[in-house]
Amino acid sequence: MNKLFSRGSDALAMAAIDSGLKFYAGYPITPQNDIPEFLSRELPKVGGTFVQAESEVASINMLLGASSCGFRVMTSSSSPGISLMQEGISYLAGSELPAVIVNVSRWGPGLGGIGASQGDYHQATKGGGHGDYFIPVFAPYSVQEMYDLTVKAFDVADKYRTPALILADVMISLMRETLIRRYPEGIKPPEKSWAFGERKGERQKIIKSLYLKGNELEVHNWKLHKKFEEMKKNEILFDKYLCDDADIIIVAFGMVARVARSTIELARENGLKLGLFRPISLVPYPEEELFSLTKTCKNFFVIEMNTGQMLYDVMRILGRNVNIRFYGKPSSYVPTPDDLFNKAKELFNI
Amino acid sequence: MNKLFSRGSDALAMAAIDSGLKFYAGYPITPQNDIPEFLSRELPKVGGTFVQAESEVASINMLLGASSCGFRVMTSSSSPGISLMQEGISYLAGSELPAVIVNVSRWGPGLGGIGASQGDYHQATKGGGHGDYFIPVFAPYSVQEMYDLTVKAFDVADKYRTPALILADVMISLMRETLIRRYPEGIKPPEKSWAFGERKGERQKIIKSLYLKGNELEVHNWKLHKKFEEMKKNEILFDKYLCDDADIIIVAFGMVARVARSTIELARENGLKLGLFRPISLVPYPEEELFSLTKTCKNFFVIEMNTGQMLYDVMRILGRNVNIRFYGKPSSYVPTPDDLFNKAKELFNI
Amino acid sequence: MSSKKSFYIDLVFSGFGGQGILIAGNLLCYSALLDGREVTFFPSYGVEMRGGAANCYVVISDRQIGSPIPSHPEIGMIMSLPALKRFENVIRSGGYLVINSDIISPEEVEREDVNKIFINANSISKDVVGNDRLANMVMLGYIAKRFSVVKKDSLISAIKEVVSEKHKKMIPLNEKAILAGYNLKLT
Amino acid sequence: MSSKKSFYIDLVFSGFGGQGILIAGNLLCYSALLDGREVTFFPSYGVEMRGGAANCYVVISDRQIGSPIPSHPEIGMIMSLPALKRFENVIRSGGYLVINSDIISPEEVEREDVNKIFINANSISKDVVGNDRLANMVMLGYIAKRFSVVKKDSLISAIKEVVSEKHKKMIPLNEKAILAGYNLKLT
Amino acid sequence: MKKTEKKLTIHKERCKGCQICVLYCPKKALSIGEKLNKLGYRYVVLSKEDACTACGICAEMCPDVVIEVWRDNE
Amino acid sequence: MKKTEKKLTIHKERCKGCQICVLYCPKKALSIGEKLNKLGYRYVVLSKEDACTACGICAEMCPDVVIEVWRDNE
Amino acid sequence: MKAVYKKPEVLKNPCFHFCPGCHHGTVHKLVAEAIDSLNLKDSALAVIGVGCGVFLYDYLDVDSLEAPHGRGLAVATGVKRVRPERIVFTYQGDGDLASIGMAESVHAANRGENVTVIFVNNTIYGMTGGQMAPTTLLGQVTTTSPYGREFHRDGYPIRMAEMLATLEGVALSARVSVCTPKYLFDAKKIIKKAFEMQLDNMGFTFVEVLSSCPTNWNMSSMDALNRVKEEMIPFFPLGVFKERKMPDVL
Amino acid sequence: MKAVYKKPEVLKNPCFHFCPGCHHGTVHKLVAEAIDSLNLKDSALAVIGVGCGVFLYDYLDVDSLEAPHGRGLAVATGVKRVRPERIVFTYQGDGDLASIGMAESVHAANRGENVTVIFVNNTIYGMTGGQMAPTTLLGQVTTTSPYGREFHRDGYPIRMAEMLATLEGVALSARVSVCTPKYLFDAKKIIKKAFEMQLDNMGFTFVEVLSSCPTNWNMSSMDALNRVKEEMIPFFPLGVFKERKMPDVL
Ligand SMILES: Cc1ncc(C[n+]2csc(CCOP(=O)(O)OP(=O)(O)O)c2C)c(N)n1
Ligand SMILES: Cc1ncc(C[n+]2csc(CCOP(=O)(O)OP(=O)(O)O)c2C)c(N)n1
Ligand code: SF4
Ligand code: SF4
Ligand code: SF4
Ligand code: SF4
Repeated sequence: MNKLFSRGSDALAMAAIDSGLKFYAGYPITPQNDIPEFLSRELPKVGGTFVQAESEVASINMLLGASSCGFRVMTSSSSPGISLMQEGISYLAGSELPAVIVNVSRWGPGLGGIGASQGDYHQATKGGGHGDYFIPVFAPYSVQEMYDLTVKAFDVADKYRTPALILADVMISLMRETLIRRYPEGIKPPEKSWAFGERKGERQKIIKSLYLKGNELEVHNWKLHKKFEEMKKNEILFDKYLCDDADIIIVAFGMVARVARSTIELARENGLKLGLFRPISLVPYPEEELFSLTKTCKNFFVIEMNTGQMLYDVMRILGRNVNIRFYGKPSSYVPTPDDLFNKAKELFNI
Repeated sequence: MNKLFSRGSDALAMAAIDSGLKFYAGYPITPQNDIPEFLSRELPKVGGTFVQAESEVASINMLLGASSCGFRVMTSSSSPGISLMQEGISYLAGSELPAVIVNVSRWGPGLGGIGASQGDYHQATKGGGHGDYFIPVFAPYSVQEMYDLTVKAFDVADKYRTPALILADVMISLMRETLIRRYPEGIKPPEKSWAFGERKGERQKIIKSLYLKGNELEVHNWKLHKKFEEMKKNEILFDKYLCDDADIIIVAFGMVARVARSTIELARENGLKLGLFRPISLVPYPEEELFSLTKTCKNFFVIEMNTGQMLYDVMRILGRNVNIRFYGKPSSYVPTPDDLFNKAKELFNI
Repeated sequence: MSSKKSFYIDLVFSGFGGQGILIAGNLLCYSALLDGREVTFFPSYGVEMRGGAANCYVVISDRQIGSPIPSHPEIGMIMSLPALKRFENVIRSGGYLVINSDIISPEEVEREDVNKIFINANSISKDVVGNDRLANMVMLGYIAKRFSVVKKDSLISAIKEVVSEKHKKMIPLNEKAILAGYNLKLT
Repeated sequence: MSSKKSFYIDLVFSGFGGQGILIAGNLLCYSALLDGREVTFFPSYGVEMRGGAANCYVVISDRQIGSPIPSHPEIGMIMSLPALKRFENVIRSGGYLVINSDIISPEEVEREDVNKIFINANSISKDVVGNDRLANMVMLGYIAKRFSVVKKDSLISAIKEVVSEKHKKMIPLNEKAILAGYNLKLT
Repeated sequence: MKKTEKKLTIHKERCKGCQICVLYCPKKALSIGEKLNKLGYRYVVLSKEDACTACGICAEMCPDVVIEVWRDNE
Repeated sequence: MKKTEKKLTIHKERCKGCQICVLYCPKKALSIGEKLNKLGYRYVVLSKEDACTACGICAEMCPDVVIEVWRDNE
Repeated sequence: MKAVYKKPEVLKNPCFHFCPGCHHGTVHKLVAEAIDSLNLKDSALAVIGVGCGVFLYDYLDVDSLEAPHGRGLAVATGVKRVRPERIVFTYQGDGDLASIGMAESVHAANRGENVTVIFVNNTIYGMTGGQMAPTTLLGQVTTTSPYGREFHRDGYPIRMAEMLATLEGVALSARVSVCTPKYLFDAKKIIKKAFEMQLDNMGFTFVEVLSSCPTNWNMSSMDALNRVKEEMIPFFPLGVFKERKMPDVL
Repeated sequence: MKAVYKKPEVLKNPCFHFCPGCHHGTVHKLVAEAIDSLNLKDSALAVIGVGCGVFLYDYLDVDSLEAPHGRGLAVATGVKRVRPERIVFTYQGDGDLASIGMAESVHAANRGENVTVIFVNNTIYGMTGGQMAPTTLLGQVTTTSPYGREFHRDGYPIRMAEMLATLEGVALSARVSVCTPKYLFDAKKIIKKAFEMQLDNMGFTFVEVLSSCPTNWNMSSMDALNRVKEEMIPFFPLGVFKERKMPDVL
């Protein structure tokens, strides 16, 4: 067992290398520069290629090229850079090309700030790019998950031939804590017979997203949609903490969920039964799992570092028969356990 | 009264000119080329500037420059081009700069096809760009609305200092029908004291979206959010058709809503009481107006030319106590009234 | 056309560029507008620029019109072989293919479940105006009458809306060609 | 530190680059890991590259740690005037500012509701290792002891984790400096 | 000396009547005919068969690969 | 001939001690002092006041607009 | 009988969708011939830009990847870096390569990516219906320069082959035409050379082909051919602007 | 007493956040001096790129607009087209102007937009912590070229002033340095000339300033100064590469 005291960004980069990353392209942007810096140093050592692209637009398109050849590819950026990649992400989805995209998100809109934020939830989960598609999105909340979910993202990307997104934040990326570097046994990149390899007289391969004839694009769109339905069946990840007897269940992801755990302990010490539901896969969202909590609990407390985005999904899933409260903090200071405890008391009148 | 038999794209371009458009920048893309072609011809005649930019990225940033000087500005594109503008749109929102952006949307993802589609609903309404912001979105369903909603978009953009989006499709853009060209009286561009004009010894003006100090970005984000709350109060547009006694209410926007009207007539001739709820402003969404229909009707039929996007909003708004059915057609062939009628019968078992 | 059942008709016009396809479609629209109806016109577009093809859809109704691109229009005015190949299978079953038989020979048409009407429109045009350039108007005139699409007067008055300023003097010739089609008796 | 109430302590380290700020922070982390605790380390970052500044946050607890950037840490190890200016108002009320008084004169500190501890760390470093370069270790040693952050043994054993291969021979000096701080008695 | 055998294959259904071959045929052996092909174009014909030397220039210049040229001159 | 009056204003709190002025002073009149300013930098001082001719080169070269130079030579 | 000219092998389907007289067909042929003659059918990999050439894979029997509009050279970079054994070429129009794709084009050239670019310059946006391109000549009327291109408003026609030739990474930069037999034979040679140089790992090879677009120029094929000769070549001179004789080693 | 050197008027606040010895401060000063001497305080309008210069508005008392990273020249185009009476300049780093902004830069230059560009070339990404820039010299170690820039992998350092000089729309393209008094005085003149040419509607004026970034070069200010002289100038020669004497009329 390889136990390290590691930075989140390094954990992610190590996971990429352990997953067999062959090609990375990216463009510098705070606060994710540790990832390319790590990979520019380490990737060549394992026979991979690191390219500093001229822009995020170029990065994502270089990925499209390298992915079409059947290799595992990754890029990383932060919010404005991810916006610039939206056309390319849509092309990857349309061309059914796997790729891992990392958003160490910062604070928008515009140039905004470099603090932690969850302002990109909508963009990440509801298609920042044009067209009818969803891509899987994973939100780590610890250095360990930076590793584990990156492995997962590569796996899911290949399995469904889709780009996959890691939605991280600056805290998890720059912080250090303990990490067990363990590439799970049994996970293997699949054969990619669709990819460009050596041709050797085989039939011509064409990789494209243009579908003009008849209703072939309709068929293609439904095919993409089916993948999403499949993912809903197989790739949902979530975490529940003391929900069984909870009077109020906090719903939060990423960094905020981490703080919320402490809040729950604090609250229970004070006789208040809080619980936590944390979606780890934001797409596909653990809808059934969240809804099933309404059997035992009628109070839900959504907390985000934005003005309310995942809230939309929670409202959709839970419906109007339960009591949903929201606390939003579009700020680089992650709220403290006390903050959340006090807010809970205030919003639920206790 | 100026009654014309006009193309949708021309109606939109005329509205822009009547609204005092000063600067247009855009990059060619099917199926919206009629707009820049019209404006390259007509805008110079009224003292405006037409620039064919080198890309959509450049277009949206040229708008940022021209808008900062207090003038009315517009760009138009289609889906992939709109994806490329997402960073710029986020900057416009963050810098509080008004602009009108037209998406004559096509069929994605990727290069996709050039047929009509509603696959960009998520992107348009849930922030394709990074960060925590909403921009107003209007969805015309006739040539007349191409004119009227463009006027509206300029007005709202200025009023709230925000980019505003017209989400059109190729049908409405290329088709011709009657148009009354009437710039509404009383609508006047506001004074823009915040904009760069002649300086004449005044205090330095700074237009930016970078906020680094203390919690100023948090304050800024809430300010943007308040605008959105204000828009919810003042700028909601929708259309109801025979909802009062309806057993099933169709919820649809744009072209589909247009077909649905015929479906409703057809259905009523056949003794089936259908009604139509059509959001015209997709952001802000007519939430209360839609929800209030649940008082008299328990069956809702969401129809979109995609695999289900507005559906998310409708589910969120209506909750779990009513019966919601969905028919999606990610296809360039707009469904016919018969199609929809038959689907309604099938999905609601009648 | 009963007063109860509403009026609705949808057409597609197709041929080569230069044959006046879009002009014919537009003229029909303006005429129907004069009749006080709702009208939509939709020109074709495609990713490829083909020197050749030109098509448009016209829908006329006395109610608000849904899609301006009917999936299966009732009537097709067909002026070239590629046009036939493209739209033959699009016309609704029981609908009509009105075909310029000076360009397309009847045996090219494969479909059985539509009505086929052949008009030697080039020849007729030559006869009445001296050249074959107004074959489109001949065909249009015929269609207008045969399917009671628009009133004759409207058709004639609308000509000036679609003929550009500098071709003004062509108006009488257009009128002639249209009437030739209008008055055409086919067996 | 009672067995009921869980252990939690948060610190910020701040000074100029070159003063070993991040090394001190890291060393504390590795020590705490040896103690079997949960630890987070968060280095500062900013839009501007300043030649000067270096800071980091350390949180140590026996439970899973929430935010690695405490809004108001309890203890600040302050090694420069800009560091004081930046973090003086950040320390929680009732918390501690541990200040290198060889660099910052006591009158610079304005806040009243925090405890101020001044250590002439440069001088002490000079005394025990012959130069002032290990002032950071002196301060760290003091903090470790004074607030019962980590065990002495852990602190000493962890040195090798943060001293790079080629500076191996510096380990004993670091140890000396740490112990000097650890054993410091302040009135 | 045996006469050179030659052959011009014109895939007339592909011809778009652009006349580029006609223009560059050094012997002016090609011309555009009267009949339309399936694409609706008047297509090229070898109107002066004897003049043709099978030089291949028409084929080289044709954008639509309409013409193939063969020669047997041992 | 009256002696030229001159004055060097050193805004020491802005000085970052980069030594560019020291390097380019043609008279080597400037040097970096021992004391730290509020920013934590050792700042520049006019160590040879007499040598200074108020040529202004130090001021021109300083990236941080630390130095202003005045002269009165009527 | 021996073929004086026959359909190139790799040209699986020559029923081009191009307009009559459009040079895209000619360029497709020349690329096919080069692939045939160097026996690259299995190794060639086309990265296809968005423009009238977007259906290249329907005609050429080579592995093909569709790039987003303008991003051909970023995509090609990704391909070539992980499959250096494949002979990678992009096929791009002037809107694609020189307008929206300018950054990707210049940077791939500057990096000296070992790929070949077939750049079809027809001074207009063909596929989208005749808008102004970065290469549109001054005074030229297009659908978005209805009063003619005017340099104060629209800038100058850009000479890509010359500009790229200034970059170190470029091994070959040339401009050719296919409007006369002589030019066509020159073009054939240069295109082949570009591929050969890629085989020799020489770096970035760039061939600009002046082409006609009769449809969007509103001209007959004959007039269009003439325009290439009379108007385009004087502004876009033919020639080899840079040719590196040695592989790129310092 | 008369000032031999005093703080430029328009420089409202010279407490720069820049690192010790960073030339951004010097360039800010020179721009301020040009604005003072031409009396442009009211008319100047700064379009500021994203890089260490992003806070220019905190120092210069001129109307200021923040552009997204790399898009300064698209933004400036929008401004100048609707406010031709304002004297518009961009302030951009090498990452901003020459990497991500390449397309916008080349096209604005090619259009001959009547704006002035102050291009700070320090062969590195300063603000983001020392990554490789398009201008990074071969062999230079950066955080993303840890083994030194290698042309096969990373391409060549790009010479923007020379490349842009090849474009018709460019009225002035020059490279200056501020690393010695002589160079600094030359730089001062050229920057002023660029603004003067804009006042005369001459078109696109471009001044590349070689600058040091001691922090990310991991050097003392003195060594950094030397590096500019010894390593940068030999690769990026100083001089005026293009100067149009007449306004842009054909
Ligand atoms: C992002 C994006 N913007 C615009 C388009 C529309 N578009 C398709 S092809 C094309 C340009 C065609 O011109 P060119 O590249 O010169 O090629 P040609 O058709 O003339 O051969 C454009 C602008 C697109 N597909 N994607
Ligand atoms: C779209 C986008 N990508 C990346 C960044 C991050 N970023 C900020 S400044 C910068 C480059 C800084 O280098 P340079 O332009 O050379 O200026 P310098 O700081 O060296 O003066 C980058 C990559 C960003 N803000 N936006
Ligand atoms: S060049 Fe080809 S397409 Fe053109 S006329 Fe000749 S054979 Fe036909
Ligand atoms: S040049 Fe300026 S900042 Fe540098 S040492 Fe001299 S006065 Fe100080
Ligand atoms: S539009 Fe122009 S470039 Fe496109 S196929 Fe037709 S002639 Fe060729
Ligand atoms: S990082 Fe470099 S460019 Fe930025 S302020 Fe410091 S020295 Fe200057």
